[in-house]
Amino acid sequence: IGEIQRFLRDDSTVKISRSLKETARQIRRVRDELSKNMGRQPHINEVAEAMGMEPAEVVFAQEALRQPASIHETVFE
Amino acid sequence: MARNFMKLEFPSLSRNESFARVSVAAFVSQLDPDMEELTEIKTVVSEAVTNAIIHGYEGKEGIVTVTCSLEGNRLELIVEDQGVGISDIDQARQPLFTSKPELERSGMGFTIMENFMDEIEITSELNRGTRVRLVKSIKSAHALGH
Amino acid sequence: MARNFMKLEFPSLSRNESFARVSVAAFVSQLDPDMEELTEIKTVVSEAVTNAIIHGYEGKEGIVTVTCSLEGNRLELIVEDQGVGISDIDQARQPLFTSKPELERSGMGFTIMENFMDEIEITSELNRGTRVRLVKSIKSAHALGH
Ligand SMILES: Nc1ncnc2c1ncn2[C@@H]1O[C@H](COP(=O)(O)OP(=O)(O)O)[C@@H](O)[C@H]1O
Ligand SMILES: Nc1ncnc2c1ncn2[C@@H]1O[C@H](COP(=O)(O)OP(=O)(O)O)[C@@H](O)[C@H]1O
Ligand SMILES: [Mg+2]
Ligand SMILES: [Mg+2]
Repeated sequence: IGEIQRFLRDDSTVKISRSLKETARQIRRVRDELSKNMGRQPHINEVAEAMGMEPAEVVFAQEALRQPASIHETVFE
Repeated sequence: MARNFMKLEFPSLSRNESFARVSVAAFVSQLDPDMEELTEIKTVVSEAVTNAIIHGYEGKEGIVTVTCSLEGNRLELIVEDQGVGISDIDQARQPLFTSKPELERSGMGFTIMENFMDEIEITSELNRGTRVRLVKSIKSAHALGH
Repeated sequence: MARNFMKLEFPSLSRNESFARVSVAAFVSQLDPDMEELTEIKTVVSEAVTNAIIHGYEGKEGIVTVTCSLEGNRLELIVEDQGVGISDIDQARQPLFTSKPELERSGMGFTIMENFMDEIEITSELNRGTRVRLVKSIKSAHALGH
Protein backbone atom coordinates (compact mmCIF):
# COMPACT_ATOMS: atom_id res chain seq x y z
CA ILE A 1 0.00 0.00 0.00
CA GLY A 2 2.90 2.33 0.74
CA GLU A 3 4.22 1.75 -2.75
CA ILE A 4 0.85 2.55 -4.27
CA GLN A 5 0.48 5.71 -2.23
CA ARG A 6 3.96 6.72 -3.27
CA PHE A 7 3.16 6.01 -6.90
CA LEU A 8 -0.08 7.97 -6.77
CA ARG A 9 1.62 10.95 -5.24
CA ASP A 10 4.39 10.86 -7.78
CA ASP A 11 4.41 13.51 -10.43
CA SER A 12 7.01 13.36 -13.18
CA THR A 13 9.64 15.08 -11.13
CA VAL A 14 11.20 13.52 -8.10
CA LYS A 15 10.78 15.77 -5.12
CA ILE A 16 13.87 15.98 -3.00
CA SER A 17 11.88 15.42 0.14
CA ARG A 18 11.12 11.88 -1.00
CA SER A 19 14.29 11.01 -2.81
CA LEU A 20 16.44 12.20 0.07
CA LYS A 21 14.34 10.21 2.48
CA GLU A 22 15.40 7.02 0.76
CA THR A 23 19.04 8.03 1.11
CA ALA A 24 18.46 9.01 4.72
CA ARG A 25 16.98 5.60 5.54
CA GLN A 26 19.98 3.96 3.94
CA ILE A 27 22.29 6.13 6.02
CA ARG A 28 20.46 4.99 9.13
CA ARG A 29 20.88 1.34 8.16
CA VAL A 30 24.57 1.81 7.41
CA ARG A 31 25.08 3.61 10.68
CA ASP A 32 23.35 0.83 12.64
CA GLU A 33 25.35 -1.82 10.83
CA LEU A 34 28.66 -0.06 11.41
CA SER A 35 28.02 0.49 15.09
CA LYS A 36 27.06 -3.17 15.51
CA ASN A 37 30.17 -4.39 13.71
CA MET A 38 32.55 -1.96 15.39
CA GLY A 39 30.99 -1.92 18.84
CA ARG A 40 31.04 1.87 18.92
CA GLN A 41 29.45 4.86 17.25
CA PRO A 42 30.75 5.30 13.71
CA HIS A 43 32.30 8.63 12.80
CA ILE A 44 30.70 10.71 10.10
CA ASN A 45 33.61 9.95 7.75
CA GLU A 46 33.07 6.22 8.20
CA VAL A 47 29.39 6.50 7.36
CA ALA A 48 30.18 8.80 4.43
CA GLU A 49 32.74 6.38 3.07
CA ALA A 50 30.37 3.43 3.38
CA MET A 51 27.72 5.48 1.54
CA GLY A 52 30.14 6.75 -1.11
CA MET A 53 29.11 10.30 -0.20
CA GLU A 54 30.79 13.37 1.17
CA PRO A 55 30.27 13.87 4.93
CA ALA A 56 28.44 17.16 4.38
CA GLU A 57 26.05 15.45 1.96
CA VAL A 58 25.34 12.76 4.57
CA VAL A 59 24.35 15.51 7.00
CA PHE A 60 22.09 17.08 4.40
CA ALA A 61 20.34 13.82 3.52
CA GLN A 62 19.84 12.89 7.19
CA GLU A 63 17.76 16.00 7.73
CA ALA A 64 15.13 14.68 5.32
CA LEU A 65 13.89 12.19 7.91
CA ARG A 66 13.37 14.81 10.52
CA GLN A 67 10.32 16.72 9.39
CA PRO A 68 7.60 15.05 7.42
CA ALA A 69 7.27 16.90 4.13
CA SER A 70 3.52 16.55 4.31
CA ILE A 71 0.89 14.96 6.43
CA HIS A 72 0.60 12.23 3.80
CA GLU A 73 4.10 11.02 4.41
CA THR A 74 3.45 10.78 8.13
CA VAL A 75 0.17 9.00 7.72
CA PHE A 76 1.24 6.49 5.13
CA GLU A 77 4.62 5.49 6.44
CA MET B 1 43.41 20.79 11.96
CA ALA B 2 44.09 24.45 11.22
CA ARG B 3 41.65 27.06 12.45
CA ASN B 4 38.46 27.56 10.58
CA PHE B 5 35.22 29.41 11.15
CA MET B 6 31.92 30.32 9.60
CA LYS B 7 29.29 32.93 10.25
CA LEU B 8 25.66 32.53 9.35
CA GLU B 9 22.92 35.17 9.41
CA PHE B 10 19.23 34.70 8.70
CA PRO B 11 15.87 36.18 9.65
CA SER B 12 13.99 34.81 12.65
CA LEU B 13 11.66 32.49 10.77
CA SER B 14 11.10 29.08 12.27
CA ARG B 15 11.65 27.40 8.91
CA ASN B 16 15.30 28.50 9.10
CA GLU B 17 15.97 26.28 12.08
CA SER B 18 16.47 23.18 9.95
CA PHE B 19 18.91 24.81 7.55
CA ALA B 20 20.91 26.27 10.47
CA ARG B 21 21.26 22.75 11.91
CA VAL B 22 22.46 21.36 8.62
CA SER B 23 24.93 24.21 8.06
CA VAL B 24 26.55 23.84 11.44
CA ALA B 25 26.62 20.05 11.30
CA ALA B 26 28.05 20.04 7.77
CA PHE B 27 30.70 22.52 8.91
CA VAL B 28 31.58 20.53 12.03
CA SER B 29 31.85 17.35 9.96
CA GLN B 30 35.39 18.35 9.05
CA LEU B 31 36.39 17.40 12.63
CA ASP B 32 35.00 13.91 11.98
CA PRO B 33 32.79 13.65 15.06
CA ASP B 34 30.95 10.41 15.70
CA MET B 35 27.29 10.30 14.72
CA GLU B 36 26.12 10.75 18.29
CA GLU B 37 28.20 13.88 18.82
CA LEU B 38 26.87 15.22 15.56
CA THR B 39 23.29 14.63 16.68
CA GLU B 40 24.02 16.40 19.96
CA ILE B 41 25.42 19.41 18.13
CA LYS B 42 22.40 19.58 15.83
CA THR B 43 20.07 19.40 18.82
CA VAL B 44 21.93 22.23 20.53
CA VAL B 45 21.73 24.41 17.41
CA SER B 46 17.99 23.71 17.22
CA GLU B 47 17.43 24.69 20.83
CA ALA B 48 19.50 27.88 20.69
CA VAL B 49 18.15 29.05 17.33
CA THR B 50 14.57 28.28 18.33
CA ASN B 51 15.07 30.28 21.52
CA ALA B 52 16.33 33.26 19.52
CA ILE B 53 13.32 33.06 17.21
CA ILE B 54 10.49 32.47 19.65
CA HIS B 55 11.78 34.08 22.84
CA GLY B 56 14.28 36.64 21.55
CA TYR B 57 12.16 38.05 18.77
CA GLU B 58 8.78 36.72 19.94
CA GLY B 59 7.61 36.21 16.38
CA LYS B 60 8.74 39.64 15.21
CA GLU B 61 11.38 39.78 12.54
CA GLY B 62 15.01 40.10 13.49
CA ILE B 63 18.35 38.61 12.53
CA VAL B 64 19.78 35.50 14.14
CA THR B 65 23.56 35.09 13.91
CA VAL B 66 25.31 31.76 14.31
CA THR B 67 29.09 31.66 14.50
CA CYS B 68 31.05 28.47 14.53
CA SER B 69 34.80 28.25 15.15
CA LEU B 70 37.03 25.22 15.05
CA GLU B 71 40.47 25.05 16.56
CA GLY B 72 42.14 21.73 17.11
CA ASN B 73 39.29 19.45 18.15
CA ARG B 74 37.44 22.27 19.88
CA LEU B 75 34.17 23.66 18.59
CA GLU B 76 32.90 27.06 19.71
CA LEU B 77 29.33 27.87 18.76
CA ILE B 78 27.76 31.29 19.34
CA VAL B 79 24.08 32.01 18.76
CA GLU B 80 23.03 35.64 19.02
CA ASP B 81 19.91 37.73 18.69
CA GLN B 82 19.10 41.41 19.20
CA GLY B 83 15.79 40.60 20.80
CA VAL B 84 14.09 41.22 24.14
CA GLY B 85 16.86 39.74 26.30
CA ILE B 86 16.58 37.67 29.47
CA SER B 87 15.84 39.41 32.77
CA ASP B 88 16.89 36.56 35.06
CA ILE B 89 19.45 34.22 33.52
CA ASP B 90 19.69 31.94 36.57
CA GLN B 91 15.96 31.37 36.48
CA ALA B 92 16.00 30.84 32.69
CA ARG B 93 18.61 28.12 33.12
CA GLN B 94 16.53 26.14 35.62
CA PRO B 95 15.34 22.82 34.21
CA LEU B 96 11.64 23.04 33.28
CA PHE B 97 11.51 26.82 33.56
CA THR B 98 9.74 28.38 30.61
CA SER B 99 8.21 31.81 30.15
CA LYS B 100 6.01 30.49 27.35
CA PRO B 101 4.09 27.47 28.66
CA GLU B 102 1.28 28.37 26.23
CA LEU B 103 3.57 27.39 23.33
CA GLU B 104 4.10 23.95 24.86
CA ARG B 105 7.72 24.71 25.49
CA SER B 106 9.43 22.12 27.66
CA GLY B 107 11.70 24.51 29.52
CA MET B 108 14.56 22.11 28.84
CA GLY B 109 16.46 24.02 26.12
CA PHE B 110 19.27 25.38 28.30
CA THR B 111 19.47 22.11 30.22
CA ILE B 112 19.95 20.20 26.97
CA MET B 113 22.62 22.68 25.82
CA GLU B 114 24.46 22.29 29.13
CA ASN B 115 24.30 18.53 28.92
CA PHE B 116 25.48 18.17 25.35
CA MET B 117 28.22 20.80 25.47
CA ASP B 118 31.25 21.21 27.75
CA GLU B 119 30.77 24.92 28.42
CA ILE B 120 27.87 27.30 28.21
CA GLU B 121 27.97 31.06 28.73
CA ILE B 122 24.83 33.17 28.46
CA THR B 123 25.04 36.93 28.25
CA SER B 124 21.96 39.05 27.83
CA GLU B 125 20.77 42.60 28.14
CA LEU B 126 17.13 43.60 28.28
CA ASN B 127 15.91 44.91 24.93
CA ARG B 128 19.43 44.52 23.54
CA GLY B 129 19.55 40.81 22.96
CA THR B 130 21.05 37.50 24.01
CA ARG B 131 24.26 35.68 23.23
CA VAL B 132 24.74 32.01 24.00
CA ARG B 133 28.29 30.74 23.71
CA LEU B 134 28.81 26.99 23.71
CA VAL B 135 32.02 25.00 23.61
CA LYS B 136 32.55 21.32 22.99
CA SER B 137 35.61 19.16 22.48
CA ILE B 138 35.02 16.61 19.79
CA LYS B 139 36.47 13.63 21.60
CA SER B 140 36.38 11.29 18.71
CA ALA B 141 38.14 13.62 16.32
CA HIS B 142 41.22 12.17 14.71
CA ALA B 143 43.58 13.33 17.37
CA LEU B 144 46.10 15.11 15.19
CA GLY B 145 46.85 16.12 11.71
CA HIS B 146 45.21 16.96 8.47
CA MET C 1 6.40 31.74 0.28
CA ALA C 2 7.34 34.93 2.08
CA ARG C 3 10.78 36.40 1.55
CA ASN C 4 13.70 34.78 3.20
CA PHE C 5 17.45 35.11 3.00
CA MET C 6 20.69 33.90 4.49
CA LYS C 7 24.24 35.13 4.51
CA LEU C 8 27.24 32.89 4.97
CA GLU C 9 30.86 33.90 5.49
CA PHE C 10 33.89 31.65 5.74
CA PRO C 11 37.62 31.70 5.03
CA SER C 12 38.88 30.68 1.61
CA LEU C 13 39.82 27.12 2.49
CA SER C 14 38.94 24.48 -0.06
CA ARG C 15 37.48 22.26 2.65
CA ASN C 16 34.71 24.84 3.08
CA GLU C 17 33.32 24.23 -0.37
CA SER C 18 31.23 21.19 0.57
CA PHE C 19 29.68 22.82 3.60
CA ALA C 20 28.83 25.97 1.61
CA ARG C 21 27.19 23.85 -1.07
CA VAL C 22 25.16 21.89 1.47
CA SER C 23 24.16 25.05 3.39
CA VAL C 24 22.71 26.61 0.26
CA ALA C 25 21.01 23.34 -0.66
CA ALA C 26 19.44 23.05 2.78
CA PHE C 27 18.27 26.65 2.58
CA VAL C 28 16.82 26.28 -0.92
CA SER C 29 15.07 23.05 0.10
CA GLN C 30 12.27 25.13 1.59
CA LEU C 31 11.14 25.78 -2.01
CA ASP C 32 10.94 22.03 -2.53
CA PRO C 33 12.87 21.96 -5.81
CA ASP C 34 13.18 18.67 -7.65
CA MET C 35 16.39 16.67 -7.59
CA GLU C 36 17.64 18.05 -10.88
CA GLU C 37 17.19 21.68 -9.86
CA LEU C 38 18.82 21.00 -6.53
CA THR C 39 21.80 19.32 -8.19
CA GLU C 40 22.16 22.27 -10.55
CA ILE C 41 22.14 24.76 -7.70
CA LYS C 42 24.69 22.73 -5.76
CA THR C 43 26.96 22.53 -8.78
CA VAL C 44 26.73 26.28 -9.30
CA VAL C 45 27.60 27.02 -5.66
CA SER C 46 30.52 24.66 -5.93
CA GLU C 47 31.87 26.35 -9.08
CA ALA C 48 31.45 29.90 -7.78
CA VAL C 49 32.91 29.18 -4.33
CA THR C 50 35.83 27.26 -5.81
CA ASN C 51 36.55 30.20 -8.14
CA ALA C 52 36.60 32.61 -5.20
CA ILE C 53 39.02 30.33 -3.32
CA ILE C 54 41.45 29.35 -6.04
CA HIS C 55 41.27 32.31 -8.43
CA GLY C 56 40.11 35.16 -6.21
CA TYR C 57 42.43 34.48 -3.30
CA GLU C 58 44.92 32.23 -5.10
CA GLY C 59 45.48 30.16 -1.98
CA LYS C 60 45.92 33.17 0.29
CA GLU C 61 43.45 33.62 3.10
CA GLY C 62 40.42 35.81 2.59
CA ILE C 63 36.70 35.74 3.29
CA VAL C 64 34.15 34.28 0.89
CA THR C 65 30.58 35.55 1.28
CA VAL C 66 27.57 33.64 -0.02
CA THR C 67 24.16 35.32 0.06
CA CYS C 68 21.00 33.53 -0.83
CA SER C 69 17.59 35.21 -1.19
CA LEU C 70 14.23 33.67 -1.90
CA GLU C 71 11.19 35.54 -3.04
CA GLY C 72 8.27 33.65 -4.45
CA ASN C 73 9.92 30.85 -6.40
CA ARG C 74 12.92 33.00 -7.33
CA LEU C 75 16.35 32.28 -5.95
CA GLU C 76 19.09 34.88 -6.02
CA LEU C 77 22.56 33.67 -5.16
CA ILE C 78 25.54 36.00 -4.73
CA VAL C 79 29.10 34.78 -4.23
CA GLU C 80 31.69 37.42 -3.41
CA ASP C 81 35.38 37.66 -2.68
CA GLN C 82 37.79 40.52 -2.05
CA GLY C 83 40.50 38.90 -4.10
CA VAL C 84 42.53 39.73 -7.19
CA GLY C 85 39.58 40.45 -9.47
CA ILE C 86 39.13 39.62 -13.16
CA SER C 87 40.84 41.82 -15.76
CA ASP C 88 38.78 40.65 -18.76
CA ILE C 89 35.34 39.35 -17.84
CA ASP C 90 34.33 38.54 -21.44
CA GLN C 91 37.38 36.36 -21.83
CA ALA C 92 36.82 34.72 -18.43
CA ARG C 93 33.29 33.75 -19.50
CA GLN C 94 34.46 31.97 -22.66
CA PRO C 95 33.92 28.22 -22.49
CA LEU C 96 37.21 26.44 -21.84
CA PHE C 97 39.06 29.63 -20.89
CA THR C 98 41.10 29.17 -17.75
CA SER C 99 43.96 31.22 -16.37
CA LYS C 100 45.10 28.23 -14.31
CA PRO C 101 45.58 25.30 -16.70
CA GLU C 102 48.29 24.00 -14.38
CA LEU C 103 45.59 23.28 -11.77
CA GLU C 104 43.73 21.13 -14.27
CA ARG C 105 40.84 23.56 -14.34
CA SER C 106 38.34 22.87 -17.06
CA GLY C 107 37.56 26.49 -17.85
CA MET C 108 33.87 25.55 -17.74
CA GLY C 109 32.85 27.12 -14.42
CA PHE C 110 31.12 30.21 -15.78
CA THR C 111 29.62 28.22 -18.66
CA ILE C 112 28.07 25.80 -16.17
CA MET C 113 26.73 28.68 -14.07
CA GLU C 114 25.17 30.28 -17.16
CA ASN C 115 23.59 27.02 -18.22
CA PHE C 116 22.13 26.06 -14.86
CA MET C 117 20.85 29.50 -13.89
CA ASP C 118 18.51 31.95 -15.63
CA GLU C 119 20.68 35.02 -15.10
CA ILE C 120 24.33 35.64 -14.37
CA GLU C 121 25.96 38.96 -13.64
CA ILE C 122 29.69 39.22 -12.97
CA THR C 123 31.19 42.39 -11.54
CA SER C 124 34.84 42.64 -10.72
CA GLU C 125 37.53 45.16 -9.98
CA LEU C 126 41.23 44.39 -10.09
CA ASN C 127 42.64 43.85 -6.61
CA ARG C 128 39.24 44.65 -5.13
CA GLY C 129 37.41 41.44 -5.79
CA THR C 130 34.66 39.70 -7.68
CA ARG C 131 30.93 39.36 -7.27
CA VAL C 132 28.91 36.76 -9.13
CA ARG C 133 25.15 37.20 -8.96
CA LEU C 134 22.99 34.33 -10.15
CA VAL C 135 19.22 34.07 -10.42
CA LYS C 136 17.05 31.04 -10.96
CA SER C 137 13.33 30.43 -10.92
CA ILE C 138 12.53 27.16 -9.22
CA LYS C 139 9.94 25.84 -11.64
CA SER C 140 8.75 23.02 -9.47
CA ALA C 141 8.50 25.14 -6.35
CA HIS C 142 5.40 25.02 -4.21
CA ALA C 143 4.09 28.27 -5.62
CA LEU C 144 3.31 30.35 -2.56
CA GLY C 145 2.26 30.19 0.98
CA HIS C 146 2.11 27.36 3.51
N1 LIG D 1 17.24 34.09 23.09
C1 LIG D 1 16.41 34.33 24.12
N2 LIG D 1 15.86 35.56 24.29
C2 LIG D 1 15.02 35.80 25.33
N3 LIG D 1 14.70 34.89 26.26
C3 LIG D 1 15.22 33.65 26.15
C4 LIG D 1 16.09 33.31 25.08
N4 LIG D 1 16.46 32.01 25.24
C5 LIG D 1 15.84 31.58 26.34
N5 LIG D 1 15.09 32.56 26.90
C6 LIG D 1 14.30 32.45 28.15
O1 LIG D 1 14.75 31.32 28.88
C7 LIG D 1 13.67 30.42 29.13
C8 LIG D 1 14.17 28.99 29.14
O2 LIG D 1 14.65 28.59 27.85
P1 LIG D 1 14.65 27.06 27.50
O3 LIG D 1 15.40 26.34 28.56
O4 LIG D 1 15.13 26.91 26.10
O5 LIG D 1 13.13 26.63 27.61
P2 LIG D 1 11.90 26.93 26.63
O6 LIG D 1 12.45 27.46 25.32
O7 LIG D 1 11.25 25.61 26.47
O8 LIG D 1 11.06 27.97 27.29
C9 LIG D 1 12.68 30.72 28.02
O9 LIG D 1 11.37 30.34 28.36
C10 LIG D 1 12.82 32.23 27.89
O10 LIG D 1 12.12 32.89 28.89
N1 LIG E 1 36.44 34.84 -8.21
C1 LIG E 1 37.35 35.02 -9.19
N2 LIG E 1 38.41 35.84 -9.00
C2 LIG E 1 39.34 36.01 -9.96
N3 LIG E 1 39.29 35.40 -11.16
C3 LIG E 1 38.26 34.57 -11.42
C4 LIG E 1 37.25 34.33 -10.45
N4 LIG E 1 36.36 33.47 -10.98
C5 LIG E 1 36.80 33.19 -12.21
N5 LIG E 1 37.94 33.84 -12.50
C6 LIG E 1 38.69 33.80 -13.77
O1 LIG E 1 37.84 33.31 -14.78
C7 LIG E 1 38.41 32.15 -15.37
C8 LIG E 1 37.33 31.20 -15.82
O2 LIG E 1 36.64 30.66 -14.70
P1 LIG E 1 35.92 29.27 -14.85
O3 LIG E 1 34.99 29.35 -16.02
O4 LIG E 1 35.31 28.90 -13.55
O5 LIG E 1 37.09 28.27 -15.22
P2 LIG E 1 38.24 27.65 -14.28
O6 LIG E 1 37.89 27.90 -12.85
O7 LIG E 1 38.23 26.19 -14.62
O8 LIG E 1 39.51 28.34 -14.66
C9 LIG E 1 39.35 31.60 -14.34
O9 LIG E 1 40.38 30.81 -14.90
C10 LIG E 1 39.90 32.87 -13.70
O10 LIG E 1 40.91 33.45 -14.51
MG1 LIG F 1 14.02 26.67 24.34
MG1 LIG G 1 36.05 27.61 -12.05
